[in-house]
Amino acid sequence: MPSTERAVLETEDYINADYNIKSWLLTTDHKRIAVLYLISVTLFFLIGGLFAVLIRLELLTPQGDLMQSDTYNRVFTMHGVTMVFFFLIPSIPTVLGNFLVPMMVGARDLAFPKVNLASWYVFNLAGMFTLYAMFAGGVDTGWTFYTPYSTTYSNTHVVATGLGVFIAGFSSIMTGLNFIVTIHRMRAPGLTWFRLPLFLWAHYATSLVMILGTPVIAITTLLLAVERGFKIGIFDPNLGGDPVLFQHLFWFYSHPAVYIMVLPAMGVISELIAAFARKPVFGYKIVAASSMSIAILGFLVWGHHMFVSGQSVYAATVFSVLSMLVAVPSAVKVFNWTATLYKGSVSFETPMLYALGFIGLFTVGGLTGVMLATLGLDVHVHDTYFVVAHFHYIMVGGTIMAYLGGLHFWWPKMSGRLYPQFWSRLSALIIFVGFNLTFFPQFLLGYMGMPRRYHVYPEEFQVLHVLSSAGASILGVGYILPVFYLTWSMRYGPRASANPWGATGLEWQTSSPPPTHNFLETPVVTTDAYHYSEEVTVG
Amino acid sequence: MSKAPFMPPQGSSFAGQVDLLYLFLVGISLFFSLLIAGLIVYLAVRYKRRSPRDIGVPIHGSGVLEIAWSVIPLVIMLGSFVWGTMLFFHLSRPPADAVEYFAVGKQWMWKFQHPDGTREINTLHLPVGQPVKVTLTSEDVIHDLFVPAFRVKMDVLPARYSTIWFEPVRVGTYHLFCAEYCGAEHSRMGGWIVVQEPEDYERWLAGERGQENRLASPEDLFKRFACESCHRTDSVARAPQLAGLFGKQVRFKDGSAIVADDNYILESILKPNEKIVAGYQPIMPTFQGQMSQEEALALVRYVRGLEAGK
Amino acid sequence: MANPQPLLATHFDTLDQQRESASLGMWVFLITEVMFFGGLFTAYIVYRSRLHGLFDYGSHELNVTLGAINTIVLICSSFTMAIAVRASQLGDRRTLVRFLVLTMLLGLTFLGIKAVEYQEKFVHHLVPGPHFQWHGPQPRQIEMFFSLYFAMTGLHALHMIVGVGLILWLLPRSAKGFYGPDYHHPIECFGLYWHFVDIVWIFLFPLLYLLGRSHFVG
Amino acid sequence: MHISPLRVYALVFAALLVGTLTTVAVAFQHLGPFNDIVALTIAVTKMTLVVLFFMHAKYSTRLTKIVVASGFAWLLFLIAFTLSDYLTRGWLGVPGK
Repeated sequence: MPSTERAVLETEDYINADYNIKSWLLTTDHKRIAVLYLISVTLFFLIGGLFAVLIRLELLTPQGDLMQSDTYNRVFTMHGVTMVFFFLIPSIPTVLGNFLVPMMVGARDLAFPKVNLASWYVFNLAGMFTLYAMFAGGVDTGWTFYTPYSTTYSNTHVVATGLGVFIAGFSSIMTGLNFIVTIHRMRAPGLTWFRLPLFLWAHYATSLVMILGTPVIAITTLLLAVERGFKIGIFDPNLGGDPVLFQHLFWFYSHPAVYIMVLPAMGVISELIAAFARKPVFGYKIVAASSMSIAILGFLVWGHHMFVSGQSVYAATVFSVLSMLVAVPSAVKVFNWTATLYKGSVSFETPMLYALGFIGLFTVGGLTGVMLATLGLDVHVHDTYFVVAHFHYIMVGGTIMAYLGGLHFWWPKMSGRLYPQFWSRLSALIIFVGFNLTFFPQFLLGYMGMPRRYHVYPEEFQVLHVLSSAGASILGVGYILPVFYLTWSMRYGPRASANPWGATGLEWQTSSPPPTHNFLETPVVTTDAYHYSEEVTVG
Repeated sequence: MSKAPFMPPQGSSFAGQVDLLYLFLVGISLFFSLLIAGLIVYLAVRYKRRSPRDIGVPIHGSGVLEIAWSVIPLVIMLGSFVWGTMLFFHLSRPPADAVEYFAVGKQWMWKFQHPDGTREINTLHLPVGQPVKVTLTSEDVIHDLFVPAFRVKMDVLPARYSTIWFEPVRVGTYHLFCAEYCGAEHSRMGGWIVVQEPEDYERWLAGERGQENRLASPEDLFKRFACESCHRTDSVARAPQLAGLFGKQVRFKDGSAIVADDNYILESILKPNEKIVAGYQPIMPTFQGQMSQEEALALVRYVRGLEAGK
Repeated sequence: MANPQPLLATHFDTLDQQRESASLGMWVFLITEVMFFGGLFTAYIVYRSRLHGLFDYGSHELNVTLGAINTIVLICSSFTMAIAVRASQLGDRRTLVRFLVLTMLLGLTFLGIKAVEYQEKFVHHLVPGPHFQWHGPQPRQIEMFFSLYFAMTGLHALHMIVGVGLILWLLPRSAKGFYGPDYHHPIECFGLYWHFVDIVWIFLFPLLYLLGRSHFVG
Repeated sequence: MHISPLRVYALVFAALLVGTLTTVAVAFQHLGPFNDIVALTIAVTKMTLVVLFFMHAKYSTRLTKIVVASGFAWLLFLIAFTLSDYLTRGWLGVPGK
């Protein structure tokens, strides 16, 4: 790049480089695409959250008095579809990943910038399908779309939602493909694989799952839509099909999908713990290897969602023992994060609060996952609130806590502004308290036999439901606060320096917000990932 | 103990074993959660940053610790896996002396059928102390028979049989739920299992027998559908022998073979040409849609009962 | 007349890096296609294993000769495509254009034969849906065979159509001499895509047309 | 970047044609279960030829080879584990017998 052009970039950054709307909507700058995703993903989070509030309000009373049963069925289905496919799967990879992967490898952009922009438009197109289905009357099959209810008996907008999920899959594939090629082919000189930040290892592993799993849900939802549209039987037993085959194909993707949700979160947590303990992550190579083994083993365990579905007991046994194996890398990561704090220099800014919260809640989520993988116990607790509590501990206690932690950690880099530590720490604590009050009672409800997707339940469950709904209102407050102070910080927040936290990583070696091409010269990496030393300038 | 806090009553013989496994795993989870939470709080406070510029000691890891905290969790998990799998196989194999009941899930109600043909909707009366095997099927979507007090649950699939078994050990009335989402009234598709002393059960059954809602006996069903016109015991029969068929190996025209079980018999009634027995022609008409689920179930049970040579 | 745009995109450092990234990106995309067709193959294999012999009646209905011809047509098109890619690597503009056209013609022949087969099924009322008629055993299962048949071959034909469309987009650019030793990865990546579509048919043909044939031979 | 001689392409092309004709011929012989195995082996060999020579996997980086191998491995995971359920359903024996 000719030197004259480089001089101009001194004061310019990717935000003020161009202000008109066209430059944003047709950008191929990975940082701008990350901001566009931030807007879309937050919109879907609020929609999904609205449905969650409706569910918790309805469950305050044993009778179904707030809404009819088929309204409730649509509300919990749309809560599931919106949250899983339009918030949890895209959030960390498309917002934090898109912004940081090129910077962390020292590149100017992702390998295929135009494909990256296309993935945002494809994501929004998918969102349109799902929003159309919502406004036109909703879908009531549950986010799992089990047949034959979804193919024959439901008269709601299953085809529109199915196509929405089908198209959202392509956005996920495009992101995964971009990350894999970028991490393989565009690393800065000196940046060997074992000098990569663990954030990149986690996103590399996630991209493998996106690439190898998403096409199967694409073909499954396509077959579902075709079967529903043309009344031909692939999954419908009356037409010769087999509903358990749908479950196999669905869960082949949907279990690895939970690792698409949690692996990026683990990558964020490794960065936060290292940054706020100011020392390398304990057992770097082990933590990196465990991300990879979770991605690979994650594909061999889907049968534990189907232990009581009529699946053969021998296949169930195989899936159960493999599910125990896949739990080991997650346990190893938790121990390594905890060990990182030993002899560290720990500070408690907001991102660290989210990180510490994540480790605690993810541990509970992981251990209850092992309980569910134990065959003898799963027969009793399958499809009860025990399962609901388990996956909310992983998805909300894990992924959303890490997403917020990562957002608060890299916000100064993305917006060039600092946000108020008091309000952000307060909202982190509110979220932690509200979360536990919402979902811990659901473990007890689950074992007592409260089935999933019920809005009319026996009186003896009401006390715990009221506790859970109370917790949900606290959680709601906790989630709204960041929207205010982060937006406020974009205009009024104090300007952030290149490295406000004193962290390591190439993204902290360029200005905040970074210039359009990230680095004035391509950085050369000479040290390991988390190489802290005395002269690191702070603040 | 009648009922532990936050746990359903132990209504069946293996409920206690499931609870024991549950408490063991809750204990393990509590231990590790408190261990991690305690370590985090202690380490974070103990190694709090003293001055803004100081950094942590660059420790990179320790092989011994890594091996320890991957092998120990694996061993514990494999232990719970073995325990869980043994319990699961115990739950999957009904004892030979189990009395067979039938349950048919239909959008948003349960239809039960006692061994003597008495039928009930959404409620099932059972004698205490008698192992019960329930053969389940569905007439439309996937349902799931879930009795928390007995710790049993099994999906109920259309066009297929699945079975659960339990032995009620305590008199009482227990919740029955549908645990697989099945449409609008999924929340209301439940009912009660009423476990009574054997005498009360017999008295209740006698009272029920008075009413007319009994099913035609399997023998005259066998005649009404003219099964006996082909499936005769003499040698000139144009259809395979049914006596002693159940549990025997059946060889098909295309060389494959299976063990005749409920599913095969039901399939042969509703979809006869799916598997043609070696040495016979596909002449059997299909009975799909001509008989109700209950009649098909009764015929399957009748064929199963036919001993060789009778 | 060389390629008007700069050969090297701004975010790459060297031509090699750009070509390797494109090639890796294409291979990873093909893996998603493998898993996309994989779902359908799984469904077909599961049903074939469960319904012993019934699917043989369905396969028996398919026209083996047309299927074999189609396989040979696709193998020829793979051959011509390989030569086209080689020509683009050498910068031999005339051979590249000629063999791209040949590949396209073979692709269209395949689609033509496919259309004939579909028309045959339509006439014999073997298209799943309300008009489906089958007098042999188990019409439900045979209709399911044809649902899978149309799903798999239809999805494959769709990929052929996209392939032919891409050739139409590549032809003028090849004719203008855009592709040479330094910049030919668009042709190379399209070649990978085309060979993949041929591989899918290499598996579709035996699985759909040939399994169970021997049961009908006297 | 590897440029293969035309001779290689011609040989592979011939092999593919022979493969096709063989698999069609074999399909009409009475080989019982071997029919399916032979058809599958021929298909896999044809695929390997196309991947190695036409798609240049043989001459490309180790990474490309791993990508190709992992793709087909995952397809086998999907098929094998799904079939493991269907093929072992009857093993539990007849309930109650």
